[in-house]
Amino acid sequence: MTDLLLSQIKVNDESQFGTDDYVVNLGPQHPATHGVLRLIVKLDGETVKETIPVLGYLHRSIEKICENRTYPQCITYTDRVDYVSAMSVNLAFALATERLMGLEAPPRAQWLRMIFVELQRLASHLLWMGAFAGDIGALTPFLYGLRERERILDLFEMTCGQRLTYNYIRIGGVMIDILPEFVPKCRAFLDYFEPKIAEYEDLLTYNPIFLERTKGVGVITPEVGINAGVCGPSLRGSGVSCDVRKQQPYLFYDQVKFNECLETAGDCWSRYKVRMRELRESVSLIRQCLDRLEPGPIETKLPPVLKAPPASEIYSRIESSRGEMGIYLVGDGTVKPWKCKYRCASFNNTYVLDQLTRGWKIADIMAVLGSLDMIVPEVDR
Amino acid sequence: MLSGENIVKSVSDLLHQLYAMVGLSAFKGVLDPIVAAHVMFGFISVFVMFLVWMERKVSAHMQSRIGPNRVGIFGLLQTVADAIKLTIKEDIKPVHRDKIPYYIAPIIAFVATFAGMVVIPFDKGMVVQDLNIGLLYIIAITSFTVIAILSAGWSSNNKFALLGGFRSAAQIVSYEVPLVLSLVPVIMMTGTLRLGGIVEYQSQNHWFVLYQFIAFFIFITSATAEANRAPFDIPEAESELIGGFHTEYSGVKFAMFFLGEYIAVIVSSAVAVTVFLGGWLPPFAFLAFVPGFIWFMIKLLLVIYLVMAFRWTFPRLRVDQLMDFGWKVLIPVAILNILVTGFCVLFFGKGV
Amino acid sequence: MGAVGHYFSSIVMGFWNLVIGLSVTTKYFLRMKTNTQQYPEERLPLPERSRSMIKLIYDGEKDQFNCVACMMCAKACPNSCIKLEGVRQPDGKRRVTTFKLDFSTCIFCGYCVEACGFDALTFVSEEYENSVYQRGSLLQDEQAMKWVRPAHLTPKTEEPAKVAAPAGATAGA
Amino acid sequence: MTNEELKTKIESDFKDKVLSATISAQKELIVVVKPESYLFVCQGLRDKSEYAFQHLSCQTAVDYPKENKITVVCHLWSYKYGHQITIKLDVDRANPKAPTLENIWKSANWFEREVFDLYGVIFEGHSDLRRIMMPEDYTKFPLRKDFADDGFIIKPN
Repeated sequence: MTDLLLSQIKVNDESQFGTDDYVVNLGPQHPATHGVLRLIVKLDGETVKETIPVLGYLHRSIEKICENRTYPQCITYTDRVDYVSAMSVNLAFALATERLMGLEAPPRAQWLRMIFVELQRLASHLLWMGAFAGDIGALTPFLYGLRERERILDLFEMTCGQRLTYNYIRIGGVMIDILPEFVPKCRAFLDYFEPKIAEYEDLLTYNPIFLERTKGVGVITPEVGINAGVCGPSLRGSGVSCDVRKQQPYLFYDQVKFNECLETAGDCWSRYKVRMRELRESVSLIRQCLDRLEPGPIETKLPPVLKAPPASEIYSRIESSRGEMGIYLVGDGTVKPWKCKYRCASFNNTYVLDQLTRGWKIADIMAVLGSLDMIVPEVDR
Repeated sequence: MLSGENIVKSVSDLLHQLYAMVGLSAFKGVLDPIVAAHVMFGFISVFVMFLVWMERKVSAHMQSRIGPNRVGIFGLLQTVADAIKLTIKEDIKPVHRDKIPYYIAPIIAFVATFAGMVVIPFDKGMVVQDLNIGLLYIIAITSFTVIAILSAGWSSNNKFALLGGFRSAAQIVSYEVPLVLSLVPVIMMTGTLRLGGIVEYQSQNHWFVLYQFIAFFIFITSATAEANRAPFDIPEAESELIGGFHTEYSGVKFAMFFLGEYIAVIVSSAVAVTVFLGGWLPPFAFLAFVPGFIWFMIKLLLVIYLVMAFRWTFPRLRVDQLMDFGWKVLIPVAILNILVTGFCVLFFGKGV
Repeated sequence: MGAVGHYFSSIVMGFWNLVIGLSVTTKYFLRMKTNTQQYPEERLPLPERSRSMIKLIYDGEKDQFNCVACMMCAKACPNSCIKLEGVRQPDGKRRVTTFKLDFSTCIFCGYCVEACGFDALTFVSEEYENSVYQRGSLLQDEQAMKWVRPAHLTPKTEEPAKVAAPAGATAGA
Repeated sequence: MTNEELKTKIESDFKDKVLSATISAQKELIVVVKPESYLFVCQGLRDKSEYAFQHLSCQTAVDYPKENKITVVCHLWSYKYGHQITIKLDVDRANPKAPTLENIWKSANWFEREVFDLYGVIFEGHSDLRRIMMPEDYTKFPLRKDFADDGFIIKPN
C-alpha cells in the first residue's frame, strides 16, 4: 500500500530542490479555534506566511429561517446567533423590531434589559478571558472564569428559566418580571465578583510570560481596524472610540455613568486590558441600573398581530459583548420580515486575522484569534 | 535504627542468602543490578501513578474542582484504571509511518529518563549505583529524550507532530546548557560529581539553596523545560499543535511517553533535591530521628508540587521567546553565577 | 538606570509577578474549596421558572386533559414541533385527542406555554433528565406528557395569553 | 449633522449621481445611487472630511423578485460625527453585477463574498470572489426568494 502510493509521486526535476509552503489545517476540529473555524495556514518553518479562514462549517441559514418566521418567533433564533451572549442578540432584534414598528418598551423593561445585557457581557467576557488564557496555555483562568459565569447563569435561570438560550428580551418588553429576590442576589453576586477581577489580573495581567505572548502581538492600527470593519473591544484596544452605547445610545445608556474603555497600543494585551476594564465598568453599570429600577409594567401593549409597515426598513445597532451588533430588517407589511440580516462583530473581526498574523509565529495565531474574541456561530450564522 | 542504609543492607543480605539457597551465589554481581532495576521500576511505576493522581488533584483544587474521586478512596486508583484502559485500547497507527523510529521512540523516551534514576540517592547508601560521575551521567542520559521526541515527530508522518519534534529538538538542546551551567557552581564548591558526595558536603555546611538560590531557580526552570512541562511544553502545545509529537500515538506507546515525561519530572526534581536541598538530610538536626528517605520524599514532593504549580498557573511561551529566555536570560545569569562563585571559592576557600 | 540595570530589574520584576500568580493558585489549592456538584448523587433543585420539560396538565378530578385543542400552541411554535387534534365532546367542549410534541426539534422557547390560555401546558422544573436512548422516544404523545399538578402548586394567576410575543406569533399561519 | 442636513448636502454634492435621497419613516437617510456612479459616491462619502464615513458597518442585499431587482445595501457609519447613511444600488436580477467596494473599505471583502454566495451578485473587481458560507460546489443562491425549498426549511404551521 505504502509503496504503491510512493511510486505514484512523480519526481519533478525542476521542483526537486525548490521549497514549498508547509500547509497545516488548523481546524475545523482544533482545540484553539473555539468551534469549527478552519484556518489554512501556510508556514515557513514556524513563521506564518498566510492564514486563510474557511467559514461555513456552522452555517445554519438563520437569515433564511428568519424570513420564514414571524417577528416574535425570530427572537428564538437570535439566541442561536451568538450563544455566548444571547441576551445581546435578543436585545438587538427586539430593538430593531420596535424601531421598525414604532413601539417603545416601558422604563422598567428597559432597565431590566440593561441589567441582563450587562450581566451577559460579564458572562461573555469571563468565558472569553478563560478561553484566551487557555489559548495561550494558562488553563486555570478558564475554570475561574466559568465559576463566576455559572453564578450569572444562575441569575438568568432564576429569572427566565434558561441558562444559554434565553428568549427573554421580547419585542415591546421582557418576557417576565424578575423575582423579588433577584435584586439582592444580583447585588450579592456583584459584591462577590468584584474582588475576583483583581485575582484574574494577578494571574495574568503582569505575568511576564503573558506579557511576552501578548504585548506587541497582532497590532491593529486604528486606520486598518476601521477600514477592515473591526469593532467592539477589539477596536477600542487601538484607541478608537467606537462604543455604540456612547455613539448612538439605546435603552437608557445615556442616563447612566460609564466610561468607554480605551487603550492605545492595539495589540493583544490592549484588547485584553479593554475587556478586563469593561468587566469593572459593567459591574458599576449594573449597580446603577439596580438602583434606578422602579416598579412598573414590563411590556407595552402590543397589537394583536405584529406587522411591519409596508416597504419599511431599519438598520439598528447595539453594542454586544463582542462589538457592534447590527440588525437590518426589511418589512413588507406582513407578519414576517422580508429580509433579516445580522451584522455580527465576529465576522469582521475574523476577517482581519490574516493581516494580523502574517510574519508571526504559529503560536501567535492562537493569541490573536483569542484576543479578537471571535465566536464561530456568529461568524457563520 | 530505621535508615536507608540498614534497609538496603538487610535486603541485600536476604537476597544473597536466597542466591546461596538456589545455588546462584556465583552470579551475585549480575543478579544484584537486575533485582535493583526491578525494585526501581516497581517503585517508579507506583510513584508515577501517584504523581499523576497528585497532579490531577493539585490542578483540581487550584481550579476549585474536586478531581478524580470515583475509583478508590480519593480517586487514588484512577491512574490504575487509566493505565488499564491505555493498555487494552486499540493501538491506532498511521499508515504512512516510518516504522522503525515510530516503534523505538516511546521506548527511548521511557528508557532514557528511567536510566537517570540509577544514581539518585534516596538515603545514605540507598542508591542503585553511586557513580562518581553521577551528575554528568544524569545530564547525559536524560538528554536522550530529544532523540525519542524527534523520531516520534518525524516518523508519525503528521505535520503537527513534525513541528513538535523540531521544536523539542531546539528546546532541549538549548536548555541543556543552562541546566549544566547551573550545576557547575555546586561542583566547584564541592569538588565532586558524585551525588552522594554532594549531599555529604551539605551535611557539613548549609544546603546549597542558601548559597545558590539563583542556580536553584535556573535549574528548576531548565529542568522543567527539559521535561517538556508547561510553561515550556511547546513540543506538545495543546492549543497549537494538538498533541505535538505524540499526536499519532495511542495505547501503550502513548503511555510510555506519558510515563517518560513524569519520570523526567521525578529525576530532575530528585537532582534538585539532592544538589540544592540537602537530599536525605533533615532540615534541622533535632529532626534526625525521621529516616532520611522520608525527608527525601517530602522534599521531592514539594519540588514536584512547584513544578505542577508552574504548569497550572503560567501561560505557555512562544518558541522564539523560549529560546530568547534560555539564551538571553538563563545562560548569562548562570555564567555570572559561576563567575561570582568562582571568586568566592578563590578568596574564601571551598566552604564559602 | 542603564540597560544592565533594566535587564536585571525586569528579571526580578518578572520573577515577582510569577510569584504573585503562583500565590493565587496556591491559595486556592490550600483552601480546598470546590464548586463541583456531583451530579447523580447531588441534584440541584432547579428554579421554579426553569424551562426543563413541557407537560400536558391532566385534571385528575374531571379525568381529562385541560387542553381544548385550540391550536394556539401549535401556531406559536417557531419550529412547528407540536401536532395536535381535538374532538368536540358531548358536553359541547372541545377536548384534545392526540397531542404530539417532538422534543428533538423543540427549543424550549416557551411560546407554547405562554400562548396557552387554558392552563393546559406547563413547564415542569423537577423533570430535567430528558435524555433518551432512541431518537424516536423524543416524539412524545399526550400519555407521555401527562402530568397531574401536585396540590402544593397552584395554577399561575397571571394570564399567560396576555404575554406579548405569542400574540403576534399566532398570526403567523 | 442631522439627517436633513446630510440629505440636502448629499443632494447638492452628488446631484446627478444619486437617483433619490429620502428619509424613511424610521428616520434613516436612504440614498439610491446610479450604478455607474456607485463607486464615486462611496469614495466621496468616505474621503470627504465633512462626511467621513470611515466605517462600512454592514453590506448586504435584498431580493425583490416582483420588481426584478436585487438591491445591494450598504450601511455606513461615521465615527467622527456619529451619523449613519444607507446606500442602495439596484442590480438586474437576471444578470446581477455590481462594482466592488473592496478598495474603499476592506471589510467589504467578506461582505461581498457573502452577498455573492447567498444572492449570486457578482462584484466586478473583487479580489477573491468565492463562496464563503456554502460549499464551494454548491450551485444555488439560498437567500433569493425563489430558492427551491429542498426540504431543508421547516415552515411553521
